[in-house]
Amino acid sequence: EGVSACLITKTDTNPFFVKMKEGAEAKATELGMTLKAYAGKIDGDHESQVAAIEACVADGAKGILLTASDTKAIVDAVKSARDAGVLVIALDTPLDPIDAADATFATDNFQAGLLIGQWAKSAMGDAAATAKIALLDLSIAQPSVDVMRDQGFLQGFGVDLADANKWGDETDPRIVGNEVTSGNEEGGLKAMEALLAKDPEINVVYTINEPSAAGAYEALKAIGREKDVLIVSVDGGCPGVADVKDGVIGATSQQYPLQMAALGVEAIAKFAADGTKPAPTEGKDFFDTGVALITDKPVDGVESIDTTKGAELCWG
Amino acid sequence: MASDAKGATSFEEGLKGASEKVAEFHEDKSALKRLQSWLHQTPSAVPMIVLVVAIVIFGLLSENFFKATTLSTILQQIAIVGILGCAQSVVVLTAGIDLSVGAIAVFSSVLMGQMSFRYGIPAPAAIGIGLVLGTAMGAINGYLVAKIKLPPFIVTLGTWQILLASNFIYSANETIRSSDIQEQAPALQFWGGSIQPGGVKILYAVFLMIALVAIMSYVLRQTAWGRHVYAVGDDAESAELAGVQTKKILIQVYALAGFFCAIAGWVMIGRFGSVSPTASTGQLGNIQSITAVVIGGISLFGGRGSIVGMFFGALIVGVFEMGLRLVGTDPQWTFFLIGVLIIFAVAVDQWIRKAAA
Amino acid sequence: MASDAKGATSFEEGLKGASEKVAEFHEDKSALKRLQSWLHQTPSAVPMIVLVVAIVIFGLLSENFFKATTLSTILQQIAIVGILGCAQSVVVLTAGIDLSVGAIAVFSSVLMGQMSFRYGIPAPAAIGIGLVLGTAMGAINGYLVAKIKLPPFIVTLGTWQILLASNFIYSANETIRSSDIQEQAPALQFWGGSIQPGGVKILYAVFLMIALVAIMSYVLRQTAWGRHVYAVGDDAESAELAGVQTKKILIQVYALAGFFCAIAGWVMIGRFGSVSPTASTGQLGNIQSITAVVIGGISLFGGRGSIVGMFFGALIVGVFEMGLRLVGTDPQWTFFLIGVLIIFAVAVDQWIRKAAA
Amino acid sequence: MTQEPILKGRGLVKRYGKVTALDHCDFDLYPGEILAVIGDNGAGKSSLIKALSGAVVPDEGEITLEGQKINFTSPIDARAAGIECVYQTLAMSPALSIADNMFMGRELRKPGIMGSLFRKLDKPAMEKFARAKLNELGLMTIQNINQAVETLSGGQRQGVAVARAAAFGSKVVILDEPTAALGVKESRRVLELIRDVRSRGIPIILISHNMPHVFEVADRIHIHRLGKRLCVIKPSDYTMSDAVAFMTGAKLPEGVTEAA
Amino acid sequence: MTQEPILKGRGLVKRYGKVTALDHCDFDLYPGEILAVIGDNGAGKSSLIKALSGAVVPDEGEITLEGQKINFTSPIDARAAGIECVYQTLAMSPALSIADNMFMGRELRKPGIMGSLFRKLDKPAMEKFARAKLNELGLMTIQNINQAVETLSGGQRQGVAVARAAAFGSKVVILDEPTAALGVKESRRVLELIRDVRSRGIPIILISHNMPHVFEVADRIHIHRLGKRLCVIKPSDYTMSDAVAFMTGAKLPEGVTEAA
Ligand SMILES: Nc1ncnc2c1ncn2[C@@H]1O[C@H](COP(=O)(O)OP(=O)(O)OP(=O)(O)O)[C@@H](O)[C@H]1O
Ligand SMILES: Nc1ncnc2c1ncn2[C@@H]1O[C@H](COP(=O)(O)OP(=O)(O)OP(=O)(O)O)[C@@H](O)[C@H]1O
Ligand SMILES: [Mg+2]
Ligand SMILES: [Mg+2]
Repeated sequence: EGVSACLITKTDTNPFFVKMKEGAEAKATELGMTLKAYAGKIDGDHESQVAAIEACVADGAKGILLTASDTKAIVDAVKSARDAGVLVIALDTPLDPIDAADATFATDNFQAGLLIGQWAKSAMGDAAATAKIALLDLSIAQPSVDVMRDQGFLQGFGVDLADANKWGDETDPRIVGNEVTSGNEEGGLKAMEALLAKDPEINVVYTINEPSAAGAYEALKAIGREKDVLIVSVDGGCPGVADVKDGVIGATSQQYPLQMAALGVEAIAKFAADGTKPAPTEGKDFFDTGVALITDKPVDGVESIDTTKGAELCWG
Repeated sequence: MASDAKGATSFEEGLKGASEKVAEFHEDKSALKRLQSWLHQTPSAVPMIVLVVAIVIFGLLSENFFKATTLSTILQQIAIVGILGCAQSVVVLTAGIDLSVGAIAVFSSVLMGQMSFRYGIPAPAAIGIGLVLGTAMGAINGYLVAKIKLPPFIVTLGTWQILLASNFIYSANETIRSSDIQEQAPALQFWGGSIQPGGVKILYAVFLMIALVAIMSYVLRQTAWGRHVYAVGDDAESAELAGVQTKKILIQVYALAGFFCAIAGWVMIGRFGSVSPTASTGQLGNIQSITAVVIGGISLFGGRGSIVGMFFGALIVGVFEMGLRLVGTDPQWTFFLIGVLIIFAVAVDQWIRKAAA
Repeated sequence: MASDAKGATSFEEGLKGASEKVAEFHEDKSALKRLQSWLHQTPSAVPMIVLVVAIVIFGLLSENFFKATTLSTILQQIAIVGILGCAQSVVVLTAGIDLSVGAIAVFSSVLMGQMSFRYGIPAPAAIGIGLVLGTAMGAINGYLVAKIKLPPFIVTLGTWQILLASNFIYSANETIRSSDIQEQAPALQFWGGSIQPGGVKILYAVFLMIALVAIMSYVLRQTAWGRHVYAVGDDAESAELAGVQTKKILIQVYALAGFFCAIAGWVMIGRFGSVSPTASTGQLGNIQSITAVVIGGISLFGGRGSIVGMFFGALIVGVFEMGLRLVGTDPQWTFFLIGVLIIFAVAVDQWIRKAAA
Repeated sequence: MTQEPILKGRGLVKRYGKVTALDHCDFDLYPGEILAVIGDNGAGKSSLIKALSGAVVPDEGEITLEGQKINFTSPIDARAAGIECVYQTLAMSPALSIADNMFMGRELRKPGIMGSLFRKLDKPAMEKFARAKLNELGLMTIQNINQAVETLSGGQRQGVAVARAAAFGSKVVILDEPTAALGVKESRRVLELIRDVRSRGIPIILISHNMPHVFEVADRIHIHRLGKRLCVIKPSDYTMSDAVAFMTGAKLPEGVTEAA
Repeated sequence: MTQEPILKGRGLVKRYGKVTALDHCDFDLYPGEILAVIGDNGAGKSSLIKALSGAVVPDEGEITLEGQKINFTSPIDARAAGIECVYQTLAMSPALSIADNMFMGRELRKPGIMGSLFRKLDKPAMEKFARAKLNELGLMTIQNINQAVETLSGGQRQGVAVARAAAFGSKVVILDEPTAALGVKESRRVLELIRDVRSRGIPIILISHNMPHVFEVADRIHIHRLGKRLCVIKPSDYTMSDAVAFMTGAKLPEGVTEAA
């Protein structure tokens, strides 16, 4: 009988997590394991995740791969799973404290934001000092990815963050406003329309992910300004990379969910076989699966890869 | 005839020469009274007053609000909710509720997209299939409500989950990109087209919404079918006793709602450019449309209210959202204030009605 | 007396010696008939039957299902929904609806947490403050519904948004860690404690939920206040004419609902260990509790149903969710199947009722 | 009475949980007659006519219309078969107007393309008709023909229901206590209306507690007691006192023994 | 009539949109009397008693109870002041049982700690009382005292409402067409009940379309026409024919000229 493992994602509608699940399933089949997948119902839903952890324990799973919706609140449930002898690996999002999980395979979301912020600043040159920035965030609940990407971007762009654990409290006059998008095209479009009504001169748009970037682009196109506005985003999904190639998005930070998932599944297999737990990357307290800036307009001082390379690495 | 019968009704002789005069009373003709009586007879005008007041206030608060482009943006932002609101209105008038409207809309748009992109069906045919399937989804709701007699809330809660899940499973969470649609199946984006009188862009979708509201308003007031919809919602048992085919009406109503949702799905493609299974309408379309319906003065207990009221309800929400965004900054505060304003709008509405009664 | 009066009622002489016998009919005493008549009089037993069938089926499908720990896990997973369901039940019985239950619960839990951590108030006092504030939030709903006569849907939609936004703003989106609470304010986690008879962990929260259901069941059936709640939901106007203080009852009902929500907020801290403003109960608590209420057979039109039915409704959903998780369906398929099962459960319920009528 | 009954019921049973509303009840209505049904409150009169008009489905027993066995499952079936009924609860949609209610299910459409293609209702025609029918009943106090039915007085509401049934006369007309809430003048008009309908050859079932009215218009009187037909009498053979005595159980009609 | 009226209305006006239900109407009820109110359907009788009992607030005019000006805003106020009313619509909660409805707002609690602390209702006592009251009215056909009111026959339902008002007798009892749906036997019992209540010294307002009943029990008759009091007569001074003629406008009483 094969080893049984669980994958618990934040939601299962975001393509990012869909791909993560596909990667994990592929690896599990390869290793002859059974994998059961669970997800929160909405962004920020940690209660369903607690229920999923409980179900996995009841079901006798050997290990759990978890992308936590609320990095602090989930800690108790993780602890009781670990007490029951289950290996818990945090994927994508580190828990708080990070050692609440047995191991962490993650991207640094702040870093992802930082890269696009730096890129946007350099790409604009002097105009950056008088830029008009629109920030398209995820939800008013401000889950940690949402905050880290947004604050990373602002840091990279050279904006004072005020409280780094919260978006929306910045006082920099260049910021036109924050709007929430739910991370999809519809939300991106509506949010962009509202911000444009507020100030039609916006020329930099940060977006939480590529679908919301595509929505924002439609709004800009509708008023004929799609050419003179810089849109940056995070994720690196295949449609997103194609959008970078087409000039819809200026630059995006690519993550590697398939790799995270595959590594996670392997670690569980190993743990089931001989009880060894995975080790973190040297010098960090987690295993960094890396993030890369993708753009066809590289700037000095910010490392990047082009869309051809990005398309090879993209995840969906 | 029995002996006591005669005496029993003899007092009715007093009826001879009974007055045939119809009561007539002095009618008050002051301007205020006339306004009151007009409001009393035209309840959909009440949300309109709230709307006008809101527009004026926001116009004073933000200089950007009173621009033609802002106003046209508001209209285009409510186009989808307005169409879903038409669907929701007919259902609510029958004392039902449809939680699945958003899911039907999103799933229909995905079906239209996948029909042309996955199977290469020409866009107009794909749209037709999408509309038919959307109608079918609505009809299933109707069947469960009318024939199996399940509560509409539960039926549509169930189909909401079912359709949304089907939507994600069927689409494999894949978005069809705007540029691809533009190249290969531009008919899908039809409603995103616009006319631009004096540089102000007005989407076809906006005209469609207004046309649907007008048509449904006519159908509900001026046709037998419309009166039957009201009768079913008012008191289904009485309607049945009075000879209304309540089951048939219910199935038709839910099917029609499904059809409108499918249209909304088509409009979504035009409006957003792309076809996305994760569109928030799938999750929030029901609450948004119910909000428009209730602010517009349609009773959730059925049988009372007008679809024109729903239209103003949707507009009120649209104006508040846009106005608050222009005035304020933080989305959390915007969210807070929208809550306050919704309650306030309905309170004012109630107050005017009371004053008019 | 007028001359024609006598003849008019003379036929009433026939009344002399009218039978005083009370009609009695043969009663069928077969076992089936008796089961039917029992079901007819105990409608809350119907969801119970559905529940038992569901448990048996999942027991056959998954070997892990029939373990004591699995069953106790299900109970602990529905504890919060069950308590919110008590709140929702009383509101729905008055023909209202409370969309703000989840928001009140989350905000109350945040208030309790912040009272002790931000202002250093001792935990028991902080809990007390949270309970009072939660009750006050409910009372505001009640005031708007009863006094300003706004539709409950709109009022609670508004307060839902307002409270959720307040919750995020006030808490600055910060989660309070479990370990901190354990050290500094363990009273907050009280309901997370458990007894472990034979190694099976049963949370205090589960007992609390059962106790609340039992108390409310008693109150609704056996006290005058409970009968008034039903009367208000059945026909508010008649109840008013018959001498029920409908406004007072409505305000009390919403305030009580707020109180239960605040309790649910406290229980959430025990259950999850931490205090998290982003808890999805804030967003989903209303739909979940309404689902439990409706599956449990309480009519959304008010005045009909029992709170015990709600408890079984919550259990049915809990069993389905856990069962499907154990069977290992993919999350989207789980949503899909839960949708199907919800409809199916209510259809079976309806069918049994019909057979029993 | 060599004629066949137009509407016949045999052994009808209807139980509601513990309550037995109809207990093997028989029923006959002959062509062209006015049949009154009298009985104590709760005797099962309304249940009987509901069974005959398809509003409830009896648990046992059979109903024949013109010799054909029928199985109505809804009042619409009964209506289609020509049975028009005023229920005790009136069956009105409270929020709709008088005209809407009168024409429910048989609305008039505008002539020409507006009616045939756009299916537009002919509201003025319907309102005119409604007003005329109400005036016929002497309900002159209705001030606004567009009033919602829920805002009418108790008697006005009943008048609208009676006018509806009489106006759309068909094979059988059933009236369940049509004058209960009506005034002296309006009741008189209803009795005239009933005679009118019969003169059109349509038989009528009239349920009423008003003995003088019953004895004045009925051809035969069906006395209902404890869920069954106790007997049928002719008003010319008995006095009102007798009828009252039979229906309340003070006396037994000849040849009938009451079951235990 | 040198006594002061116990309940007095002056210049009462109530408008509903276009409809004027009460048009400067006056009203007097004297201690210990049975006052009948008669009038055409829609004349405004129900509106009048609703205004007197706080169920609607009149637009103009004033009401005094025992000489004190009163301003009822809800029927609960009226009840607290001792006015008990059976409305034409009966004001019952359909899904609740007979006993629940009869005791609505004045429930009996168990004796001892169960009642005082746990506020437990004394259901057996309430059911027993309800059954006794219904038997008094001759409503013997009620088979199940726990039946929901919505499952009762029309007459049974009315009986419950009347029993409720009479049982909790207070300063004034108002009955709006209490016998409309009742059978012969049950109506007779209600008339007896009315006399009973009066003999307890409580004055009664009785609205009815049944002239024989009115003339049998009433001390004075208030004739209502087109939203106003047309006149007040004594049953011993006029015949029923006269009363009918007055209320339908066939004749005018002496000394009264009808307004245009
Ligand atoms: N839906 C129902 N559920 C339970 N019992 C019912 C239902 N409908 C009627 N009954 C009972 O059946 C019996 C007969 O009722 P029905 O309405 O036929 O009486 P009726 O002869 O019309 O009386 P009335 O003259 O008062 O109208 C009554 O005892 C009543 O309580
Ligand atoms: N809520 C309302 N809205 C509009 N009109 C109303 C309302 N209530 C009553 N009316 C109208 O007021 C008038 C008087 O009604 P009311 O019920 O007082 O008559 P009534 O004398 O009791 O008649 P009945 O003998 O038929 O019961 C009627 O013309 C009625 O249509
Ligand atoms: Mg009856
Ligand atoms: Mg009246």
